[in-house]
Amino acid sequence: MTDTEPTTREFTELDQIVIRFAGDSGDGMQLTGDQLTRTTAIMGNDIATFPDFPAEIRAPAGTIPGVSAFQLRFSNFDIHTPGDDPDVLVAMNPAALKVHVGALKKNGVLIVNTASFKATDLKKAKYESNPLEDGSLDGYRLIEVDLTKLTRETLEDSPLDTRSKDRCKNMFALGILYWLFHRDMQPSIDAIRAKFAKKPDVVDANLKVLQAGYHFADISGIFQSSYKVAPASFMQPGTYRNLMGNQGLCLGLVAAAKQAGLQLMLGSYPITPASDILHQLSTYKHHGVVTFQAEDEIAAVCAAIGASYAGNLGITSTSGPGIALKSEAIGLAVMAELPLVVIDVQRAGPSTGMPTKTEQADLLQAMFGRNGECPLPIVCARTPGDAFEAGYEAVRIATKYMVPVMVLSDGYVANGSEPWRIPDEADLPKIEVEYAEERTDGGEFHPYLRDPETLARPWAVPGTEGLHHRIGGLEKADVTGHISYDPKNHEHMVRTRAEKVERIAADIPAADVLGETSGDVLLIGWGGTTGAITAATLRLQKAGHKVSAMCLRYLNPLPRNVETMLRSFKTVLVPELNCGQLAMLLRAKFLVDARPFTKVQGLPFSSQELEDGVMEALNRLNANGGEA
Amino acid sequence: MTDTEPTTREFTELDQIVIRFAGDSGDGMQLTGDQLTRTTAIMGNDIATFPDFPAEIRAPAGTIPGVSAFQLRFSNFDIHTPGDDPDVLVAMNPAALKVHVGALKKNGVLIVNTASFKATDLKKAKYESNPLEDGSLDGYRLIEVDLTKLTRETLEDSPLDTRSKDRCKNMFALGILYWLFHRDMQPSIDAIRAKFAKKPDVVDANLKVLQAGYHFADISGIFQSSYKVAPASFMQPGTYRNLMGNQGLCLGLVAAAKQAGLQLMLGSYPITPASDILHQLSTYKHHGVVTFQAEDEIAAVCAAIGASYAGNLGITSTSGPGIALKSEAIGLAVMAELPLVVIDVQRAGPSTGMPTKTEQADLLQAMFGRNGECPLPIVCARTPGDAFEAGYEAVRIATKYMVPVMVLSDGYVANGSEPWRIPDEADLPKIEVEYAEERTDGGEFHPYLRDPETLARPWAVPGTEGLHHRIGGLEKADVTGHISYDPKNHEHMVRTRAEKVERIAADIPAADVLGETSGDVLLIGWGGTTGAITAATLRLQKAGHKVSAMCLRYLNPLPRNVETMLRSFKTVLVPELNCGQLAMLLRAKFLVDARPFTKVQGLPFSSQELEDGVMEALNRLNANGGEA
Amino acid sequence: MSTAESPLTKKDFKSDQDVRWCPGCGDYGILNAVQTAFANLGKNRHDTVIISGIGCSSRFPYYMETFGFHTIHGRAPSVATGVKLANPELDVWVISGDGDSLSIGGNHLIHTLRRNVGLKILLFNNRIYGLTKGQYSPTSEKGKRTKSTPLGSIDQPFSPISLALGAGATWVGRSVDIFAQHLVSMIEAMDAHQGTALLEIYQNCNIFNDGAFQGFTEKSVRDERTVEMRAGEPLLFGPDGAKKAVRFDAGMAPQVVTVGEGGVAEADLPKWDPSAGSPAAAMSLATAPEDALPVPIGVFRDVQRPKYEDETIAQMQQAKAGKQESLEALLTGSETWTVG
Amino acid sequence: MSTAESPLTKKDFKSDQDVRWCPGCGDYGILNAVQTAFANLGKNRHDTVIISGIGCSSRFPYYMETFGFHTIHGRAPSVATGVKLANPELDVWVISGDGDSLSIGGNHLIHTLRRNVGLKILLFNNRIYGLTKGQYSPTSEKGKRTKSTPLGSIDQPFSPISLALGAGATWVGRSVDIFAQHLVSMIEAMDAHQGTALLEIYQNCNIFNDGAFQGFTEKSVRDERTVEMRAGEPLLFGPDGAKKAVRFDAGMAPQVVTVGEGGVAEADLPKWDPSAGSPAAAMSLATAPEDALPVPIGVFRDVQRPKYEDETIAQMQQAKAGKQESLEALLTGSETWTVG
Ligand SMILES: Cc1ncc(C[n+]2csc(CCOP(=O)(O)OP(=O)(O)O)c2C)c(N)n1
Ligand SMILES: Cc1ncc(C[n+]2csc(CCOP(=O)(O)OP(=O)(O)O)c2C)c(N)n1
Ligand code: SF4
Ligand code: SF4
Ligand SMILES: [Mg+2]
Ligand SMILES: [Mg+2]
Repeated sequence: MTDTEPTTREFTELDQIVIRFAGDSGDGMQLTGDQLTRTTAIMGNDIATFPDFPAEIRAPAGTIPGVSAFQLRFSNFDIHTPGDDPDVLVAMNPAALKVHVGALKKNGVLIVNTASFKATDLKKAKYESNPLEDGSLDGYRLIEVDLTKLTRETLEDSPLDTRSKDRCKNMFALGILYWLFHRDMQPSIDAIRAKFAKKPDVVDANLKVLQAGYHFADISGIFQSSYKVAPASFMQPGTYRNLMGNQGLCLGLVAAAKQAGLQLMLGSYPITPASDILHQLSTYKHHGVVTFQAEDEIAAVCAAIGASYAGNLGITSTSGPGIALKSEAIGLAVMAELPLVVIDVQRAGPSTGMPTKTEQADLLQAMFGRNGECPLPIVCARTPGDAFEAGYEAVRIATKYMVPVMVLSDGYVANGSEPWRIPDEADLPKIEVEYAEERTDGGEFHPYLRDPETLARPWAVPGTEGLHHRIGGLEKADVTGHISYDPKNHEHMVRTRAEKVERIAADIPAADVLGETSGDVLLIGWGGTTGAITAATLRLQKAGHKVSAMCLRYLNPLPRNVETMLRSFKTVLVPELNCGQLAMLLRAKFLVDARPFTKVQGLPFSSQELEDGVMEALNRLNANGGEA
Repeated sequence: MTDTEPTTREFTELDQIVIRFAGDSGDGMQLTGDQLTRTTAIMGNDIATFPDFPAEIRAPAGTIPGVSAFQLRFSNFDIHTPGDDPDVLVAMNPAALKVHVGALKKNGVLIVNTASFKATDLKKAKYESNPLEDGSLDGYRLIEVDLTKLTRETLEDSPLDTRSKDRCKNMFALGILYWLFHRDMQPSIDAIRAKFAKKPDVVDANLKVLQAGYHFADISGIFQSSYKVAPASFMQPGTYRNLMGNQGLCLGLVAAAKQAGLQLMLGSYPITPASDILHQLSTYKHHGVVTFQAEDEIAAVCAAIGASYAGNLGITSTSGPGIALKSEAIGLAVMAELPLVVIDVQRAGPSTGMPTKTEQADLLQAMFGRNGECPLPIVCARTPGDAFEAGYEAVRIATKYMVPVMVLSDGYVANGSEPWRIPDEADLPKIEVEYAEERTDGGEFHPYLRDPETLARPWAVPGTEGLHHRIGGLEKADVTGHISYDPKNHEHMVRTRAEKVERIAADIPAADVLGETSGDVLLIGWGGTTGAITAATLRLQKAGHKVSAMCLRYLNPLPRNVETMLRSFKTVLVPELNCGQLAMLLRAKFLVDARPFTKVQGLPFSSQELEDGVMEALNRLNANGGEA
Repeated sequence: MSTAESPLTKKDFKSDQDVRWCPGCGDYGILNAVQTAFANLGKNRHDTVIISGIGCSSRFPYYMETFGFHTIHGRAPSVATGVKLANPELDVWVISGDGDSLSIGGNHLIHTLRRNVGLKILLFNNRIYGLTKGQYSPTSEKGKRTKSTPLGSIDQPFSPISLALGAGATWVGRSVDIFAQHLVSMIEAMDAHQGTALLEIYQNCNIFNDGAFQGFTEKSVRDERTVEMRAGEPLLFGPDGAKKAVRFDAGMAPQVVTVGEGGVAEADLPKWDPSAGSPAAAMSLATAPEDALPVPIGVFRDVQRPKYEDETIAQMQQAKAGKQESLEALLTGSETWTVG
Repeated sequence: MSTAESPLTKKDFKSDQDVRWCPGCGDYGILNAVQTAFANLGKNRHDTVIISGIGCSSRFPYYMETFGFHTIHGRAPSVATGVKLANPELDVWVISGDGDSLSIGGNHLIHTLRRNVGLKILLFNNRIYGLTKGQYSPTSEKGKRTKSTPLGSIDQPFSPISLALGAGATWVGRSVDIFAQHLVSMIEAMDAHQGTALLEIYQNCNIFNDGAFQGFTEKSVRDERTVEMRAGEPLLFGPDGAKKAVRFDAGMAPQVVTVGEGGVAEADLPKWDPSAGSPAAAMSLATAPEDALPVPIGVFRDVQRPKYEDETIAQMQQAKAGKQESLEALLTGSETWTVG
């Protein structure tokens, strides 16, 4: 605890709080949110975050398109989403206010920086009148603070120039919140010290302003009460850290590679929201990770294929447009039967779409976006922490079955964060990789002689004596691997490649079921909607409805319990951030009337939207006398 | 008639004949087949051909992988496939014999070139003993001719070198067949004269050998009888030509562009089996066709998009691997809502696969192989002649709805041929294209203001005063076309782009139904399997079975009568040269148990295979007391 | 190309869209220069088409009151080639970044250059990926630490100029975002060229690669550290009066000499010839080490070759002149038969 | 690289697969030269990896008794780069055609060259697309009539050498399929190079582009029409005794002179220096018109730069030396808290 902890303070005890910061791209909202998140995580609350980036290009300061936001929800119980509507909104300028005030809960706390409510500011946000004065904010607990002025005053003696000083104003707001929610400032203080280690003036300024904000809140009496949220008690014992999705994926990949004894080689080309995977893995060189920023996505995946061919674990990461470009080469990996992990951090499409927004519309591309019959296993990341396991599993499957594996993540999972119980190294599943052994008998080596159980071919790495052989993208005879145009062999190989993928179904767990295994409504989803589906289902169950949920991590092949579950509910709803892609697969495969429940807005579901959807389905059921 | 017509000749009258030529890639089998086809077409028979190319690289002479074959079926009645098993097989060497003799009908005529049955030749074909001597050909009417020797003798006085002389031996075989089947030699004589116009020695040699073959057959008495097939009588009155699939597609595109008053611009990159589209269109410069051989598939489709943007009809042609590469750019065309025709002449995949073999495994790639929700209309070519209409329709839809249209053809349709009734220009459907008009009022132009009926946006061509505007791959606000990250707008635009494609269903004909509109078994197929499905269905109907067929030209959206038909049969079988792609779409959309009936061998269905499949289904039905 | 009623001013080329680059970004200066040059050149709005790929720079078309197409990453030259082939009359400009045109789009760029399509390409070289927030690019210097190279880049950068020369470019130039007048003059010069003209523009990304070019573009060092190539003139440079010059040694490498020293007379200096028979001298300048020699700006190469679109059209005209064929005749082909 | 017990012979590098090129194809000679050179160089089979794209030439790996990967069209350099990054010890050769590496694969080629990955690239240039049966390629001469250019090509061809120089290649050479000895010597020379070595091999496609190089490779004209570049020697050529030479004029363009005529003494001729500071002279030769000057064969350029894979590994080693971290520590990160 720091010296800023006041001796006494009125407080209200709460179960949870949802805070949203909104400001200009340049206002440091993501950074501020990140600080509060770390602190809160370390204090033992359950957390969930949702950073909402503006378009990837800078908008003019103060305008609507330039608004950047960050939402944090923390609690003393198990939460699954960053919450729908915030209790507290910090609006750094009129544009931020305009975009976000609609979401603020009735009677919620609204902190605004009055310094940026001048006429020109209002005009940039296209406000006709000043909302601070026209009564339009009457339903909220409005706290007006001139952050800019207070910050400048605090930094009167600082050697920084005015622009740099003004940049510290987000720290003032943070200080206020730290007081308001009884947060420990030490982690942030440490973080700021580390971050600006080479610029002591900046460190000083930030810390001064942070503490000034804290004292201001303490002394000014602008708040009637402060709030406390006790640490979460439900959490499994263990050591926790805060984890973002892209980070989780990277750790999963590295952990799996280490367990398998493989060098990891990433071939990648930057693209939002996948770039952080490249960034992160490039800081792991000391773990024997090789990263290669290629000239384009095609070179990136091809280099990864080359690395896998040479005995590394080849990985390639991108977003939807990059997958489109890589699809021909992925076909080569399917044909060559090489292990490969292909990561698609989905964003809103089609085409360039809305690069900073989330979506789940690449599932069918992942399934079918290649020429010919070209099946591959698909896993997805459901939450930031689950991304670790998705990455880990992808490596396990790719190396065991000698097959490229697609990992679907999305912008929401990738940039969101949650507390993650650090696994014990010993608890990580074993991954046993064996290269084909050298042979000196001079006999012909058979690169397509398969393991009878997995149908995997041997991983015959160049440099191994006696294993020289030729492979490629032409159809090849089974066993020998020679080029073959034989009709029956082609049919055999096409079916064998499909069968190899199908057999993985026996090697993955049944999908987790939330609730009873039969009932009125089954919600079946995948990937980033898991949090919202879980939250909605729990609430509906509490309200006594016969609703269960199943959130898939394995999309191809599907877990073995999917079919029974689909047939055990009167209505099956498939919530997806697309036009109904998983629903289509389920309908085709099982001839079950799985109904798409979709949203395509570049935004995650709120759990309320899902609850409403289920209630509608229940009402329909009731109206029909219990029949779907 | 030429002077070679003998005065009297024994003959047998037949309804149809199936002839297969097989030889080394260098033996000119495709050329020989082509000559016989043209002649036969001109003589008024119905015809269907199936060229079966070897792997696209030259195999060593005389080996199995180097065998090239060509099948021609001609008849006096309406035929739909090149036939399953040939009546006559011409085998130029042991390898050709080995590969094809199995298909020859019992008691069929087998003509072999004895010159190439030396010990070394047999070894290359991996024959243990000489089939001409070991009795293994006893079930056939074996005709042994030393084509090489006879050809050399014929050309004793020719100034050509021996290699060039030997190349003429296929003409000797052709001459024999011309006698055997009472074909007129004049068209071939003319064709040879035209083809080698600049090499009079070659013309002389070829014609001499052709006639020598004819006389040899006439005089040698190697045949007990000759055969006559009367001209087809069922054919609709009109002027006919022989048409190959790639050619038909090109003519359809050019005809449509001319009807629409548009310049056609093809951006393409060579790839088997689509290259001939590039070749053919590049000979149409005098029709105002621009062809651009780009550095790769991506540049090819992008140039076509640029051309469409500038007011041309942009077209791009490729095969499956090229579609994979183009998928990102096709997404741009969907987003920019520009007309474009994308042609996929499918070949056996995945990856490089078997480039010279046919397959239908790109349907799902065409539907879903792009990032995000990115729907587009799909039409397919069912027969060589139908390719004309597929091309024509693609242009009509693309320009009317401002949307990229995918045309699926395949190697079988592309290289096959059939008689085609030349349409009257006046009978071609009108295609009315209007560019947005110039405006001088200085007002803002709205590039996404839609036609209320088609939902098409205006085609606003650069160079038109007052229409300057900006478009691109980012999500855009409806009407204005400005960049928009608004969640509701995104949902609206995603749904609108889908709706635009859906509305086309009202603008295409109901699918043709072959047979009754209800019954026991419905065969529903698409593209190149149409011939085999039609033939099998007609035979089954003749045999009294309640079988109907529906062969789709429009795959997205589906014609309006598909659903009713699916629901009106006890069993629905979906024959496809893939693992069940159309079946998947039908199942998902209609929740009907449409059963895949698939073959993935790089070969078309024989109608017998389909008949067998249907009979099995019918037997199952009967066993179940008439219930599916 | 039809002409507008009254000549347009620079302002007439500004669109109503808010310009969304970071304050201080070099892109503003380039936008300004283009608008100025377009007004100077008497262009109109409806015949002008600006085509870009993806990147900060590639947002350019939105800010120009002309036709604009913001395409996909790296493919602008291909789309633009299609536009030119469809309508050679249009005045087509391509806007691209160092990542867009040299990384993912490198192939399209070099093929466009060899074909000599009548496109004007502005390559905004900030030696960084701006839009994706700061990874190194194919022009980033070795050792550069970026988000994707935390231990420093190990890639040898391209010289866009040398690459273009190697591809057979007919017009290649270089300018700098803050050399406003020079930049406008280069844009005007490339406009006059028949065929592909590639202008590399050093552009400061003050967020992710601030000061990348400051070592030779800052006022105080500019005269000492840059040399302007002017056709027919020796390669003189140096702050007022200090008559330094670049010439070539026996190995064809550039070297700096001082006029009047060591027997170097101005008259003996080679005159710069961007239209020389061989691109060797341009290549020599393009590959000179940036830190050891003054950085050349101006026109490296300017030679004549037929434009691709002209040859396309000429071939079509010739074909049309050689063969008139009705649609009916085309559909009919050469061998037919009649039934009924 | 481990060494084989006994040195392998040329025959040991022949695989048991039937060679499937057209009889008379230039590819046979190249296959032969590679097998000869590999035996001469004492290579073994299991450390040797041959990676190709798609084309007639790209079937090459099947005929070599080594590791081989026949990848997809244009991408062989990228796959090969991955192999090298995964295991720098492997001896990696890339086989490609003019279409494969200059058309669809142009970008990967130039990026590989600039990075200087330790790959040996054999570019079979037959100035045509062989496998797809005869369309023009990026090296086909203007005016060429092919299946896709029935009225003649209008594209200016690339010089692969000049393109490579523009991309910053460290070793660039040229040989001819039928110059057996020269070809073997070039393959041996490039093997010794540290970094990317690109050898352009003129290869006759006797089916679709027969005689493409006959104008300067046929025995009768060979001496008159080619000039061999030898390091440290003047560029002499000409049939026995006719001492002609290539030197450079004031504009750096190559010109032909006769030694002893017009005051040209052999001693005054410039000595060829493939390792010169500037690539300008190599560029000058690479862009000289083929019909007006003798065609240069041999090594255009040979300079030293660190290999990409070495730098990658060095960086990794340095990182490892600088920071040891257990997997547990990595997973744990810097900020944790404990529950329970
Ligand atoms: C296919 C594809 N890959 C990657 C991206 C992500 N991306 C957008 S712009 C860019 C590079 C930008 O760098 P540059 O071209 O130098 O432009 P700048 O932003 O620096 O102006 C990248 C990698 C994309 N949009 N599309
Ligand atoms: C993605 C893709 N596009 C096109 C092709 C078709 N294709 C195969 S090889 C080739 C060009 C061959 O020319 P080149 O590289 O010069 O090799 P060559 O056959 O002349 O040796 C083409 C266009 C393909 N296989 N894959
Ligand atoms: S990131 Fe750099 S290049 Fe992009 S707008 Fe900002 S300053 Fe300009
Ligand atoms: S087509 Fe040409 S390059 Fe290909 S194998 Fe035949 S001769 Fe050689
Ligand atoms: Mg850049
Ligand atoms: Mg070639």
